[in-house]
Amino acid sequence: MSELLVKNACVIDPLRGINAETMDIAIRDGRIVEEVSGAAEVIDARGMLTMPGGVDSHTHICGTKVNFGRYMSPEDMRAGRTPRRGPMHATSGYSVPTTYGNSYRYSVMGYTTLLEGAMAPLEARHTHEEFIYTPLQDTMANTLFDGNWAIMEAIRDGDTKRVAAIIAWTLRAVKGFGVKLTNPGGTEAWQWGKNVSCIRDPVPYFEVTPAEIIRSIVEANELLHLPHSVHLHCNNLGTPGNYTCTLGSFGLIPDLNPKRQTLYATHVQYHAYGGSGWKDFCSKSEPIANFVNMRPQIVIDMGQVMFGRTTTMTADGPMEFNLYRLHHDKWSNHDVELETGSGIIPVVYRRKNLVNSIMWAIGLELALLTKSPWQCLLTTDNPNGAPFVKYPEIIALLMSKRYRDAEFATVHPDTGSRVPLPAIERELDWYEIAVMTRAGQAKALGIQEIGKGHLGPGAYADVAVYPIRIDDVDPSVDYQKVIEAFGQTEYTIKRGRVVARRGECVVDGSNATFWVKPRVSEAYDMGKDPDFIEKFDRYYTVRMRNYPVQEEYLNRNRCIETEAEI
Amino acid sequence: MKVTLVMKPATKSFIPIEAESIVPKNFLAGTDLSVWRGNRELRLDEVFSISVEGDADRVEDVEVVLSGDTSRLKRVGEYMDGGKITILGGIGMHCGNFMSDGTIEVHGNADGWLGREMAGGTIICRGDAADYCASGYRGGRKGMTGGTVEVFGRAGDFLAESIAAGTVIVHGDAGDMAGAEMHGGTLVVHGNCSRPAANMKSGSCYVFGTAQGMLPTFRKVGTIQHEGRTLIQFTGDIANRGKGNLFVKDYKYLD
Amino acid sequence: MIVKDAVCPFCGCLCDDIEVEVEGGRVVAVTNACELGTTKFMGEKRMKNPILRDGNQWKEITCDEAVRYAADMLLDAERPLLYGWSGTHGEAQCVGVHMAELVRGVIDNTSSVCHGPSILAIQEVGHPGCTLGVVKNRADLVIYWGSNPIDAHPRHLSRYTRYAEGFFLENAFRDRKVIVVDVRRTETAEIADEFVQIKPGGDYAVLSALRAIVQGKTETIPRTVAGVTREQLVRVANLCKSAKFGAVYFGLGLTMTRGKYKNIRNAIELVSELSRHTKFTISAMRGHYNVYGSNEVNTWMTGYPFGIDFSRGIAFYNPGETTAVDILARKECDAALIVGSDPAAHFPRRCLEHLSEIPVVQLDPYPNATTAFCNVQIPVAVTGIDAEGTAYRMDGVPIRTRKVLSSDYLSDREVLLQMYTLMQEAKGQ
Amino acid sequence: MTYLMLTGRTVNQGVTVENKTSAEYAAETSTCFMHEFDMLELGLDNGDTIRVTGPCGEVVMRAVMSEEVGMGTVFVPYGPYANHVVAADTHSTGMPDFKSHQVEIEPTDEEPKRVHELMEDLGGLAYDR
Repeated sequence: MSELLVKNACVIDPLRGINAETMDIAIRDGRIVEEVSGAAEVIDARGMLTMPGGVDSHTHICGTKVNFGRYMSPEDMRAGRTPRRGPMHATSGYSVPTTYGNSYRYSVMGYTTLLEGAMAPLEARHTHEEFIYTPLQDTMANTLFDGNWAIMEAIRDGDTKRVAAIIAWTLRAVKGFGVKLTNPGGTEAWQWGKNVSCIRDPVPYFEVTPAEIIRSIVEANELLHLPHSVHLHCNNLGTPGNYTCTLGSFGLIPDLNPKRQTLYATHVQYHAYGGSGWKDFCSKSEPIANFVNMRPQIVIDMGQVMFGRTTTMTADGPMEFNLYRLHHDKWSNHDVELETGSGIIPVVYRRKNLVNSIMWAIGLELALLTKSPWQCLLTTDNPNGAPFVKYPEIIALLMSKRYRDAEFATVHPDTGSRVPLPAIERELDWYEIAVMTRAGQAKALGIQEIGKGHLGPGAYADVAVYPIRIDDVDPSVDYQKVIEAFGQTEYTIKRGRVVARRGECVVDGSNATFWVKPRVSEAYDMGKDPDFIEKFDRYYTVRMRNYPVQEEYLNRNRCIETEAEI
Repeated sequence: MKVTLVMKPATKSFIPIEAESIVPKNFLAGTDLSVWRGNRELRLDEVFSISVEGDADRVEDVEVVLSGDTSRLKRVGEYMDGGKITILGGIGMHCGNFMSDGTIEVHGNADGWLGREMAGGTIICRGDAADYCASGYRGGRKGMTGGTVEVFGRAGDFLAESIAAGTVIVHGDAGDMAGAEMHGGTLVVHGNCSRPAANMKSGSCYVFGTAQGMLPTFRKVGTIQHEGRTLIQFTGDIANRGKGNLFVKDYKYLD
Repeated sequence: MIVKDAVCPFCGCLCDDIEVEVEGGRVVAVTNACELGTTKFMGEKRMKNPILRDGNQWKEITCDEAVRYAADMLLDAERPLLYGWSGTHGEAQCVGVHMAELVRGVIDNTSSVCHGPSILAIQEVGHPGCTLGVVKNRADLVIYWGSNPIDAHPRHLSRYTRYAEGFFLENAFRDRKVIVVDVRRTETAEIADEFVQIKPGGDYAVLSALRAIVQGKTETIPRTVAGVTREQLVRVANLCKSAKFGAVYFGLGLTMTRGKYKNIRNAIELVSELSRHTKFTISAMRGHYNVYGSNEVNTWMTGYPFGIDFSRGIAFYNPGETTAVDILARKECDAALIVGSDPAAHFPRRCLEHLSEIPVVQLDPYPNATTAFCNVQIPVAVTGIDAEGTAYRMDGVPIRTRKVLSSDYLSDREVLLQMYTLMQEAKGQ
Repeated sequence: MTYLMLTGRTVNQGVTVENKTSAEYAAETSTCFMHEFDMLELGLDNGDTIRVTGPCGEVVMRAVMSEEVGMGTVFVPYGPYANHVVAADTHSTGMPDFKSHQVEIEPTDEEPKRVHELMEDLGGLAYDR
């Protein structure tokens, strides 16, 4: 039995409605408990800001595409190299660090739970292998269904239950967590070098539209009672005027789940563009945020862009090719048979560039114009908008109008006429930041019930203690202190153990992977469906028996079983 | 101030020594520096006999002279920002990497990556320079961005790869793929070389000898007079939508 | 006993439809595999016990002694080289990386002498690729450039290209065109619809010419380029542009010839150019079993796919300097651990001369050419036969290999973990 | 006479590669495939032994006629024989010129060595003769 007591913590725990109360946190054997014995190890938090461990509900840290980003970028690897030191292994990389680099840097910032945003089912084993070497965070993987042949055929046949059955079989097989749609239909079209422009374009051959794919999979997701909602990367990312497509996609979504949203729309910054081309490119954050404000069934994340060098990577292959044609730097693409694809290019976001400046503003606007912090979560779509190490700066920008104005003065001079940002006075408070970086993310992922994202008794003892006393600091003025505090915890506690202390990781760690197993009736077990099996055998290049990810790839894991309605 | 470093005969002669600490600036604070042989850290005086004459307050007044068998000494002059390094013999890989100012003179031959990603200053090599002289780094877009490298002997393959600015002059022959991916700057080869300026985007490449294996994707423009020579002018590499200039005395396709 | 859906441990195709019949602890029959895979499954003549070179003879030692020897050798070295890795599974490769990091050595894999140049090219311009099934189901044009699958990847043609059925091809054999580009008229060239024979060393020029022609700049191109007529080049460019889905598979014909990675870079840039007109992909014909896996493992753990030097604690990468052939030829290492490869058969002689001068430990099931240079060899289970683990197919698809029989041999991972444990203890961790 | 030597994979090299002490592996990897006319010029019959001299050494192989190689080019399966003459220079890329080596070829009466003999010539000690 191991016990730990974090005393005199200034706790913000939004899922329990606790806002800056000084209290003690008792921990036994990795869980929060009511109280511990006198033998417990004691950490005196001395009034420091203490929150549940950070949760990132959309990041790219592990798997085929991320690793290819590393593989093709030795020039990125040169930045951020550290030697093996104590329990810490060597690390390399800035925008796409090694797995240890990701894990240590996230841990130092207080993050204990990460969702890999896009896993191709055929290559799931790779993601899980890298999870093992991401030791200081619990992990889960969104599984890509955007160009799944069997699902598109079922949709064409109008059989939503079959769609659900295929999702159930696949999630179980690949040990996935949630359902991800990246440019639905577009990734299949891209395997012919084509794309879909918005939700009403039919997918070549399959003759279903993105709208049909979204609708059907949203319904299937709820039939399966998955913890997380459908996680959507809308069509038409990154193009001027795409906000109408985004609003059209949002408009498809009914409110089907009382506990959480029905749609999680990711990196909406990239989908909130006005204008008819780059010349009149402008922000359309207002209509998007207004729409979200009226629709509790929708949660978005920012996809904030920060200036500097990074690497973009997404399953959205055609979008990456368009970016490549703009930048003409290196370009990688990886189409995955019968399922999806991905693309990668390095980019530099520059303050002197008008489009980049507008993008930077849009992300902030979405966070500031969305009334409820539970509906707009803080991300950069790491590393697409910026590496996650920029989160502290984003927090400070959201908390300080003064900081925003100071930064705004350095961006392209024409930005002001294209974005509403300068007129927005709102400054988020500590509680709202806690929602956007852990509580809201846990709720959106549907993992609060299994003990993530809060500090209630029974929860996982994942705690971040930041070296800042919120009564002493006015974030709108002392934004530099906010950046420093969120950049490096005093203590990061993961499953009851101190894993990071003032910038150093102190244990080797061992993560857990969360995955979902929906229980379906015999009739909907795709593993026994003759048509499914026959097509699998004919068109995949791996045998169906060799497809599922074995238990060996989950060293410590938690399977979330759901009772499906099929 | 003149710092003389005489390399002691080595026991494990084949393990290279990395000596990025040997830059003039560092000697302003003394000679208490270290170098690495493989994974072992050694004091500078374990590897060199050190003598210092005079003193200096500014890096411009520091000259470091290296002698002995320095042909396996790597990374000398890395990030050098002023002063002078004179190497009486040959020098190992990565001499003058990232250099921004000052002068390095190598009297013998230089091993690979001489002046890699150099941004300014001057490197003179009296002997031959091996592969990747004045080049970039793996995966990087920009190689050399400024300064001058002059080699009086021959140069190896991939000379001035990805050069973006600055000048590289080779008095002897150069190897294969000289000036590959060039997108700025000037490359001059007095002798022959093969497949010059492959995939070039911009910049100027001069070959006063014969361009062997001349690539088929350069468009002949005419002839020019250059420093008393008649050179044939090409533009390209059209495969890469390039608009660079390639001037050669003579050329031969692999037809 | 018959093991179904076993994974072939020979080449980068990782065919996973193999049936292996086992009787009395021996493989007696193999179905579906090519000749290369069948022979590998049925391999015999394993080394029985660890051996130690003692002057001019060999003596058998225990596994513990052998492991201790290896650990001490690596701990004592100033610049140990940990080389090979393609013949083993990812789980063992991970231990290898941790060992290299701990003793501050250089870790390199066999890609430095196969597709290392392809990786260098990808690092310059990226890689538009896809999984093998995408090609099988869609490609109406396949180009084998400097690769000879009939000899090196015998089932590539039947599983994915020439003879494979495809979802979007009505009659795959008729509707799919195959172009072969090579300096030799190989057997693969014989089954092509179009064979382009290039003069040795001419690939780069031909690729450049094709890029220009695809852009419509045919007039600049000389009448022949490296032995290929302009007419043929135009024909090939038109075939490419009119394809609905084109796939290039290139081999060591591009990586091992003059220009090395620049050839691949040019091929990738041709494909990127063609992507403006139609769908095109390009992929390397990875040869040695799990070589791609060792690139993947190295990349997520160190940031670089091969040739990683930890001498200074941090990972330094510079192929040509930190790669095995260069290090050995320049005598820049003072010990070598070889796992899952046979450098003595595949490296130039000068490298072997240095191997004979330094302590060498090898993990390999069989006596091989490198055995002659070993101070210690530890026989291990054959990955994919009596050991299981993860291997990455040439297109990046990770597959778990099946164990088809049991043996008393330890796996590479088990032996390496023992070494690593000793090394950690010695380092006080 | 000077030829361009290419090395590469063959099926026979592949099936014997895990059994390097076998006569079959030695036979396959010591085969030098040549154009008919080149063999005529050197007065070689199929299976005759030849001395191949490269930039860093020489080795005895057997000449075998092949329609796959052009005149002036010879092909040798990957292995210790070819590598006995291949130079270790990689042009600083990590990769030797396995497919672009100039070699001299002349007829000889000597027999090809066995693999372990080649290894012992370079300082190794054969384990399994």
